[in-house]
Amino acid sequence: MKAVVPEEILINAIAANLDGLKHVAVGASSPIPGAAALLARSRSQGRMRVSILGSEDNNFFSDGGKEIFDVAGQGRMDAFFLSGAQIDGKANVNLVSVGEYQQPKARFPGSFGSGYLYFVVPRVILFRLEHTPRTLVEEVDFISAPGFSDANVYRPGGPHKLITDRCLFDVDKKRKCFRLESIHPGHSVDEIHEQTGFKFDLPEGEIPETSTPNTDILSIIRGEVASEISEIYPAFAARVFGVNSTV
Amino acid sequence: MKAVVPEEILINAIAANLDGLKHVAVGASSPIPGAAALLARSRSQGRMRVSILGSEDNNFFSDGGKEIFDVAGQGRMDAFFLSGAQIDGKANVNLVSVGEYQQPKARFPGSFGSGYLYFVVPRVILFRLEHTPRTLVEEVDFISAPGFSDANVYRPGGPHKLITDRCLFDVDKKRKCFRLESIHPGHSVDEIHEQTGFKFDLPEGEIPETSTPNTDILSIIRGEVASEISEIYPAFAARVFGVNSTV
Amino acid sequence: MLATQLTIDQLASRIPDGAKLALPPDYAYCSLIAARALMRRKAKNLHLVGVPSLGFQADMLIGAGCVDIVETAAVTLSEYGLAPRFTAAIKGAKIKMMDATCPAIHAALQASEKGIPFIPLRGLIGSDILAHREDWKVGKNPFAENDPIVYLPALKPDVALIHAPVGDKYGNVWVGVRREQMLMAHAASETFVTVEEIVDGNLMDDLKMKAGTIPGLYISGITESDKGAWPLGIPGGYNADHEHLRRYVDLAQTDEGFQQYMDEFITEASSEAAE
Amino acid sequence: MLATQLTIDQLASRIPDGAKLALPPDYAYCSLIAARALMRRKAKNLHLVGVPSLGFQADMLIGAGCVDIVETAAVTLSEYGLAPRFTAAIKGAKIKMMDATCPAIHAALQASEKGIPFIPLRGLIGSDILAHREDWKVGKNPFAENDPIVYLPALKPDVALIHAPVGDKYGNVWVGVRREQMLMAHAASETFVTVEEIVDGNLMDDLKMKAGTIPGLYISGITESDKGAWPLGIPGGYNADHEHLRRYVDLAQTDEGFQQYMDEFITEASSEAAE
Repeated sequence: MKAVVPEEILINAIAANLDGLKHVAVGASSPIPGAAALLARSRSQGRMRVSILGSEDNNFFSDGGKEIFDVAGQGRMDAFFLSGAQIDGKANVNLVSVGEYQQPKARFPGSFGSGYLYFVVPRVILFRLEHTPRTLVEEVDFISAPGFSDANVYRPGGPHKLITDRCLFDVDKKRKCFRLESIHPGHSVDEIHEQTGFKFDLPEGEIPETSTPNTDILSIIRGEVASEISEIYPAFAARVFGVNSTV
Repeated sequence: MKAVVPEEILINAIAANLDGLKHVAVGASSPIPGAAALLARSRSQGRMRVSILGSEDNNFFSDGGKEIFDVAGQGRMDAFFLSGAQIDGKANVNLVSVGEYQQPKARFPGSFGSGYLYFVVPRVILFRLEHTPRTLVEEVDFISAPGFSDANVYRPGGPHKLITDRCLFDVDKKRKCFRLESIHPGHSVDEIHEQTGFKFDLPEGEIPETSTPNTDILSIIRGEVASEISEIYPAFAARVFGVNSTV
Repeated sequence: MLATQLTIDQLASRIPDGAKLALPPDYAYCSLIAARALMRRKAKNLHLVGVPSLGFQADMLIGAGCVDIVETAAVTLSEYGLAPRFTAAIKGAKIKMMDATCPAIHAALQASEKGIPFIPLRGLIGSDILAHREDWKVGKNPFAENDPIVYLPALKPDVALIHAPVGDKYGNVWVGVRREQMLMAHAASETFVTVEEIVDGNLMDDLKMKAGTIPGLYISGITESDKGAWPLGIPGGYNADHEHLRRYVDLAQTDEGFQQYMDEFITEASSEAAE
Repeated sequence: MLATQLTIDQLASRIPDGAKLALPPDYAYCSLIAARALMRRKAKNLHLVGVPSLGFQADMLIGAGCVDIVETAAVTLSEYGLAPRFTAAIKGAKIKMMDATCPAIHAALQASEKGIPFIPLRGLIGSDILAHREDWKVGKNPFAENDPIVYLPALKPDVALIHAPVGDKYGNVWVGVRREQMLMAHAASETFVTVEEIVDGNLMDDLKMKAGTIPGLYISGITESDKGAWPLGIPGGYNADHEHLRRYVDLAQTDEGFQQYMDEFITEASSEAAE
């Protein structure tokens, strides 16, 4: 069997956080979260729905752009993925700009639905492949969506995990901070300290390595999931799985 | 030419209050207002729309039951018709019940959209064929929609005329009451005083008779309008115009 | 993901006693077959919500003793006159009435659809509709001075019960322009639907059909029910059974007559019960 | 009632300088042909509203100097990267930015659609989106204790500009599931639309089509424009012209390059101008 690639470890780790859910939504341009959602769906015995936002073809909605947000507001969306140009130690997410807001040094597309979905979707999984002090910062320059809220603010949703190309963080909702959960194979805690701009907690005892998918899971990822994801993200599927889309 | 019938006088009198408008909406089961709207549309040179509410076939909406009310709220409905089991001298309309609300002596279907449309549609034409002290009362038992509002209440709409089988009343928005405008042929001011449960103002000078449609208008009513209305209200068209629906 | 297909009696058993049950008006798609199944199982204490009005379906459920509360802009049998069992129940103070106005029902359902706790609405101030609705409030428009406006709390039915011409095995249900039924499904916790026909394929694959289709996501259970709206009709399908409806209205003028109608068309083991 | 049919330049002339102009996202139906006509007539001081995001159309209008204010949840060219003229304008503080979040745009448009002066929305509290929106307020939920919630004022565009696969001579326009375009038409004071084809008959006569059709009531003017979305594509129709879009993004990295693109594809008398 071909060696496990880092993408497969991420897919496996994310899918473990989706099992048992009824509806997982994935933003556009998110092949790894998308593959993870498809993996979780594959083993849900027909009990999980996956929707892809911002895509004309891969969604099952019929009431216009508002429906996916209405669905989330109704409590019918269990998990969603959020990235950020910057993410800070209080799980704040910045999708807007670096520097002064009215005349920024860098400007990104914008907050999209984050300022809402982060509040109402129970499991928001933060996902950032570039794990550096530039992206994981002490304090974001602009809060598109805050990680935590005061007790009187309606907030059924919020951050559930933060996953990067180096490690997986758990979220401590009481202390309102991240705690290192596992380190991906080939990476070290020293490297993570060095590359993270914010302070984070460590687990008690030894820090586990992020699981490598077993052969059963690998065969689902490389078979069914790779095939399905290649219809949405052909370049990704070709690069990671060597699968060519039939579309 | 066949003699003018009372329905034709009503149709003519109502239509005179619709000329120049862009969108006139008619409730279900309203053949005379419907015919009046079609007459006004016929001479609008293609500038007026008429929609029939509560009818599957005769409306051009596509966003479900809410759309007609949204349209009114947007200011895109210029005139609407309202009836009442009771109408009082302050133009209050009752579509709900007579007697105690929780255990009434008489119960009618309910307020439908009146509690909203009366506030936002600029020309609401009150229409009640039974002109008696039982229907035109001093004070309604239940206000489905009030005739007038305090100055601070958002109220771009309200009563424009009250037309019955005996006469036409104008509305005095300052004095918040009705003023007799004209008496239909064959009726008298004494009869109207006797049959009206509320006090109303009289015009200065002689009280005019409600106009009889001229031959041009009559030919439109009996031709084009009769034909169109027969598709919606075949029994009405057959009785009044002797027209048989082709449907 | 496949839909849960139910028999009509299973469907009725999934609508619990005491449920806040949203129903469409007669001129939309009404599931009379499900209403009969609810009467057969002697459903109790229902809180009916008319979207925005109610008709034959509600009158029968009220007559059968299934209903405690009626929240609606109207109960009407249109050309058949006043709804006899509703009128009798109201005059006898047997049901609690919550009068509304059509756009208030739509708006309050939209609040649930959006997951917002309330929505403002123009109109209503000075009406006795508002005076009798203790659950509605008059508040301020925060963007203007001295501009009172009605605040409606979100209206969240426990169950929406609708009918439609076609569905598919994924629970997708085409309602076309009768989108108040889509709003009901979005707003309610659960939606049960009867359809004339469960067709092959996926309604969402046809872009024209998709525009008028409620996604299976919202549908808790679906029952294939040929002529499921009878004795009402369905727009674009079959006409109402006017003779039957006239007979119902005649019988339902009295308690005894309504009981006779029940015995003949509802209580007795019918072919429906065997489905 | 017949619709007002316009040439593309007439349509552009009906969108006044300074208008609050609502535009759909790139993945919906965008009227790039109308955007080019706006650039040709040197429209000024536009306030763009993305429903809920903006793309190539907005980037071009910004680059051409037509825009003062951008109100949107995002400006994105998706796989083509950052929007170059938008980014340059923002860094140079040439446009006023009003950042939003997608559901806030939809909800505020729904408020205009309903004729209500405001609508509440969950989320946003504690964000810098809210901190920078002086037109939004935090208020109370009148139905609960100590439950702050954001109040959004109704968002009423002066003009909605959309594209669609088909329209008819009555101004009815089919948008299918792209119902944010219907919301835009309901919410805006005026709506102008370009369609690939004006078909015979009335779209409202087909119950399947009617479910996805904006009624002519809302449409101020319509222009038949074959390939009117080009260089974008339309879902279910033709694909985006990827080579052209790539070339645009390359050129638009600099002022000079953008000017070259304008000279070649927009300013010069083109076959469009003769329509």
